[in-house]
Amino acid sequence: MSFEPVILFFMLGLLAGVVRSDLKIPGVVYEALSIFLLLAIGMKGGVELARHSVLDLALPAAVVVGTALLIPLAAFQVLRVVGRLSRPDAASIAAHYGSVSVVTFAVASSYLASRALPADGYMTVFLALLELPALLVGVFLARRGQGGVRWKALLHEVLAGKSIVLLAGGLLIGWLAGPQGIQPLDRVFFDLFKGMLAFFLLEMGLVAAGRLADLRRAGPFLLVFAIGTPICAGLLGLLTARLLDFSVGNSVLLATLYASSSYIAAPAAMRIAVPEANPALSIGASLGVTFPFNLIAGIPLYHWLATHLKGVFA
Amino acid sequence: MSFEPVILFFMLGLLAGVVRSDLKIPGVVYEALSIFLLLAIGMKGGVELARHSVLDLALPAAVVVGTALLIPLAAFQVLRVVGRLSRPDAASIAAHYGSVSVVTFAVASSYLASRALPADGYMTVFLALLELPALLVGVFLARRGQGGVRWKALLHEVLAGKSIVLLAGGLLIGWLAGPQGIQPLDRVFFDLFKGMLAFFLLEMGLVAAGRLADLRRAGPFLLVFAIGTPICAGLLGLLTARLLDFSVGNSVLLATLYASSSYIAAPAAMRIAVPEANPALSIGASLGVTFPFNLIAGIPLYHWLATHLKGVFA
Amino acid sequence: MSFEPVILFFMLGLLAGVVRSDLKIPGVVYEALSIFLLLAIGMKGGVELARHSVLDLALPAAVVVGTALLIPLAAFQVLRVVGRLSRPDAASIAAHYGSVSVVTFAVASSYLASRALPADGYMTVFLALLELPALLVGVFLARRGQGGVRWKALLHEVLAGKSIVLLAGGLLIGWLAGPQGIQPLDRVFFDLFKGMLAFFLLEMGLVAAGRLADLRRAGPFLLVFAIGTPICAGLLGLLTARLLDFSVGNSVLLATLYASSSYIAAPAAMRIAVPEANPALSIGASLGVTFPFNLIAGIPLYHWLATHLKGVFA
Amino acid sequence: MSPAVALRKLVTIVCEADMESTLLPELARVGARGYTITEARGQGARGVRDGAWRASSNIRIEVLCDAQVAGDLVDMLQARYYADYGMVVFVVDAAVLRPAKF
Amino acid sequence: MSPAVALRKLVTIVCEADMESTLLPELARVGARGYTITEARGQGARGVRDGAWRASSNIRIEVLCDAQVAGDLVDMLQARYYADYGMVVFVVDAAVLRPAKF
Amino acid sequence: MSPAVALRKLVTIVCEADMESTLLPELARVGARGYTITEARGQGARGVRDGAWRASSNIRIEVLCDAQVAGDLVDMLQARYYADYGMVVFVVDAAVLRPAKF
Ligand SMILES: Nc1ncnc2c1ncn2[C@@H]1O[C@H](COP(=O)(O)O)[C@@H](O)[C@H]1O
Ligand SMILES: Nc1ncnc2c1ncn2[C@@H]1O[C@H](COP(=O)(O)O)[C@@H](O)[C@H]1O
Ligand SMILES: Nc1ncnc2c1ncn2[C@@H]1O[C@H](COP(=O)(O)O)[C@@H](O)[C@H]1O
Ligand code: NA
Ligand code: NA
Ligand code: NA
Repeated sequence: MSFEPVILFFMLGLLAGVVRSDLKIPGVVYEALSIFLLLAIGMKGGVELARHSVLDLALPAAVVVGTALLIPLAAFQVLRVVGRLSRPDAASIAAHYGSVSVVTFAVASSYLASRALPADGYMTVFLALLELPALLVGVFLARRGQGGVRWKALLHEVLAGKSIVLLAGGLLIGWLAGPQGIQPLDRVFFDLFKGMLAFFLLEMGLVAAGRLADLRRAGPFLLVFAIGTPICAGLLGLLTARLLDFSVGNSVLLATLYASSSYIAAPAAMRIAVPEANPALSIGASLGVTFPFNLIAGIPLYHWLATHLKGVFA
Repeated sequence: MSFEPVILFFMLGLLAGVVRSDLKIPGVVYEALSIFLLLAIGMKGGVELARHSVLDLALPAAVVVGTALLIPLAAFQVLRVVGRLSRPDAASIAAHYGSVSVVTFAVASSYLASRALPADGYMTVFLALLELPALLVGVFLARRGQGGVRWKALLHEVLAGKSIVLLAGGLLIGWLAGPQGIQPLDRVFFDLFKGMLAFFLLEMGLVAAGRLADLRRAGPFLLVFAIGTPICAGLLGLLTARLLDFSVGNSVLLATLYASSSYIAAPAAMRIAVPEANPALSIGASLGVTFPFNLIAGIPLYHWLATHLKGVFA
Repeated sequence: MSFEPVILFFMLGLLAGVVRSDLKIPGVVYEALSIFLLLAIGMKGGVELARHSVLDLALPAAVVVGTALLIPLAAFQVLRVVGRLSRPDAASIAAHYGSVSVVTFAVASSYLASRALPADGYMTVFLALLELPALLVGVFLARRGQGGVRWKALLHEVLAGKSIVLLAGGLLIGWLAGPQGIQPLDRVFFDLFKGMLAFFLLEMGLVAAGRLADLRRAGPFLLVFAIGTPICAGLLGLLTARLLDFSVGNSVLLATLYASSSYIAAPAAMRIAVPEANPALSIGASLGVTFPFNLIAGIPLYHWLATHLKGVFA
Repeated sequence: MSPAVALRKLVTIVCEADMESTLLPELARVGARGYTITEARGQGARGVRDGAWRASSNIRIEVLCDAQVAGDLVDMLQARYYADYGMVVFVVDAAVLRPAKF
Repeated sequence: MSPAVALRKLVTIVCEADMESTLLPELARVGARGYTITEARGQGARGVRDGAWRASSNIRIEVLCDAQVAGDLVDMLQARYYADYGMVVFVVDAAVLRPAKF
Repeated sequence: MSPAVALRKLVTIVCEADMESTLLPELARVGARGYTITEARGQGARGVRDGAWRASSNIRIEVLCDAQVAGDLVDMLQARYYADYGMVVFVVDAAVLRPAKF
């Protein structure tokens, strides 16, 4: 298997964390890099979007958002019934897995690019659309029959949250400016993208190393959950892609979106809306297991499945 | 009207601020970007300067600095007589408008570049020269007849301030190293310039959004002042450019310099030298109104005027 | 003598520090830049290493590490006997001079590149190997006959320290990914290298300016030591290079490594392992004198000597 | 010291950085007229919070106020946030200038 | 606690970041032998200072000193800076080691 | 204030940033159950530490603990670190909630 070199940075960070290196990437750099990545991904999508009719996307978008909602609902049941977790913990974890990871999406895009597999820029639109709904479902599941949710505050928290603002803002800028208008910015937003992603992954490795301890305390169920869920969600993504007659590249991206779990928007939103949930569990599973799993094994797996399912269905 | 795409980033920042997004660009990133922009602008100017005789610039420089001093003097009268502001407030605001904005200059340069309108690199020298004098005038106006100004400390504050050190240092490095010497640095200082400017404008938008509230409290006079002053100052810049027989590109840049108001060097210098002045007024007007006005409407206006005045005078 | 333009940034920083400019580069930017430089240097070396057999380097590596150990041993004697410094101070300074400076190495590489003098990428391996041993020697000299050294903690401190982790990690990533794999990252790690180095040198200038005061208090002996030691160590490096039949480019790099003194790994390690040593002395000498000396005069000198010694020996 | 000095309470709250937007309106609600925030990291019963990313960063909020507001503030934090969040609160007596301000 | 402990004053100043270069020499002038600074943001009578850029950032200066210096320091700040700058000052009793140092 | 409040000690240590990895295990050894760290710079007997790079940065460590641990902590710092490192330590009385925590 040929390795995506950016993944090596994640492993270096993980290793540095595990051997307790004094290597520390300042939190401010983490913030700056995440702003860069969100904006750049948005802009790339926006530029591509300019080549399509937005209306053509409405139906696929509805289908994608609809089927993706099955993920948090199913995850919640499994966490409650099999995992015997408390309602808030199950709801919070379900929200993380229903939502999406921008960096996992970026690694999948770069995986496709280095294999010369074409994918459409408008996939970023799904990325932006899939972030929010699962968070609302999570809060609903946590609070069912209790009332007391400040939905307005929650909606504001997420819709005005930095990931939506930057992704949607980038989409809009890319779309308004078009390929020619964006071109003078290409040197920063496109040429530097992969190197910046490498840095961010180094940092994610350091952070993930710290989360592993949390998870160890949580027991084996969550570990199995954190690997089983992306595989099942990835399959759901592939089926949805099949339904929408997506290309192989687009299918891999959609599967990755479904399979990925959030660790930027979800932790902050859940901390505020479902404070009784223990963040060590949701972040430990999402960042400590599912994120590395998707990077290293998941994406190649969804690729393999996408190629072979194509045959099966055809 | 075709849009400078970098301005879209300013608008995104403004919007994020207005909807109270949790998007925050760390203050450290602001510092780092402003260092980058100042150095890069200086270096670009220095490289170009190497192509001219410095002596040829002495006379135009004297004329430019001289006529530009009319701006803080006239602004002070208006603020005192029409606006009925206190002496320190009027003096501090006048100093802001007499001084210049590096980022507005950068946006004007990029506006010209994307319209293939040539302008000379040595215009950066005027940028560096115009920053200081208005600040001295402002302090003089605030303290007239009172004494007690620590002029030495003030001069040191401004001359050893980061914007002069980086602009002048960049000019010198560019001039000493020349185009060949600088070439290995081009990838960072020139290729990345526009993308970095976009980021900085995103941040300025967030900051400006916060200033709008300050201004609302200040009443309508200051609002009118903050739009009228750049127009009048821009016209003065165009007349000066005409006097010096500048090209259209250079004229637009000079008008932009005259019209722009400082928000890096001036706030810090006024806070120390004229502490009784309320910074909410000067920064609110300068950053909340004049800066966006110049970006969105001012620069195209000076361009239009420069083209037509050319005809009138010729 | 034609100037390396990056050195101008160091001088600008030094000047800004000396005139007490308010220019301050946030500590976080220092951290981020040093992470970038260490990783990039490691990766560049690793990519080149892929072209050689690692085994071929074993013998030269042993010779280089062995002769380089003479530097801290000799320096310690001079500091004790001639300088009459306390045992901990002498040991700590000896450790700084026995270890190496990554940035000095980077400037020497860029000096060679701009003169089109070829040097081998695997020289980075020596850079990584030379950092640690002198630190161990320093601690041994400080503690001889005393016991009480927590060697395990010290070894961990250095081996898991950020400079070794990033240099060795970068080497490994470059080696594993190879030129093709690294290519999408070139835009960040290679193209931006020199510009980032320029920024870092600006910052080092500011920091070095602060160290000059420390040194002034320390008296003339340390000043002479801080210039004499790199010259002698550089000569030792040239002799070793001769022994190993290195090319002129490689000889200059090896001389620079021997002549350079550490100010990233050594200060932190000595502070923990030899706390009685006064860091103002070691850092003042290393960063306030030896670092600028090598940048401005040392590297050209080693180049001149390498060219002429070649003739003498041949 | 000058006659304008009076005793007030300094309430310091160390808590998760993500709580900022939730807590600040609460401070105003119990009558605090200002606050000062510094970025922090630390360790406590809920493990290490090393500041590597927002989700593991703390903030340190200081509020100068009179004894009444301090009491209400502490009670409010106790009632609404102590159970669910990593948080430490302590109160110190402080002499302040311009006591009417707090 | 060890016999080398004695009571001193801890003066904390929260003020605009741009005042740093002005205030530090003043501290030395009234006899302070040292200080500690942390970056801060906050809210008070002059509105929100969110730290997004230098002009809206605060610093938090701590000075350990004897009661005499503390009194002089507070009086100096009151006389020269309180009117024109956003600033909060408070004083706490602190037990210190090596009291001769302060 | 609520009945759950009790008096504890707040020990604040300002020291070189490079000491962090050495000091934190020591805190635990004398019985501290937590700590809070903020980045700092400053000036003292050993000159200016301006935070421009790690070697000239300080950290500010706060430990809430009972009087016994506070005493042990101060004695330990005095015995093992005061001679060789730039360091300032001070102790303040603080009212805390959930006193059993400290
Ligand atoms: N004993 C303590 N002294 C100082 N700070 C503490 C202490 N315990 C906890 N903290 C701070 O409060 C945060 C939350 O504490 P906890 O809820 O105990 O995990 C920690 O991350 C520390 O920053
Ligand atoms: N009641 C308070 N408690 C804590 N900090 C305050 C308080 N009031 C003001 N501050 C701090 O002091 C700064 C200046 O205050 P002011 O002059 O009231 O605007 C604010 O930005 C806050 O950081
Ligand atoms: N009098 C003081 N008040 C507040 N902080 C101090 C004082 N003296 C020293 N410090 C802090 O402690 C650090 C080390 O002090 P020193 O060992 O005296 O150089 C300084 O860098 C300051 O941050
Ligand atoms: Na998902
Ligand atoms: Na102007
Ligand atoms: Na050396």
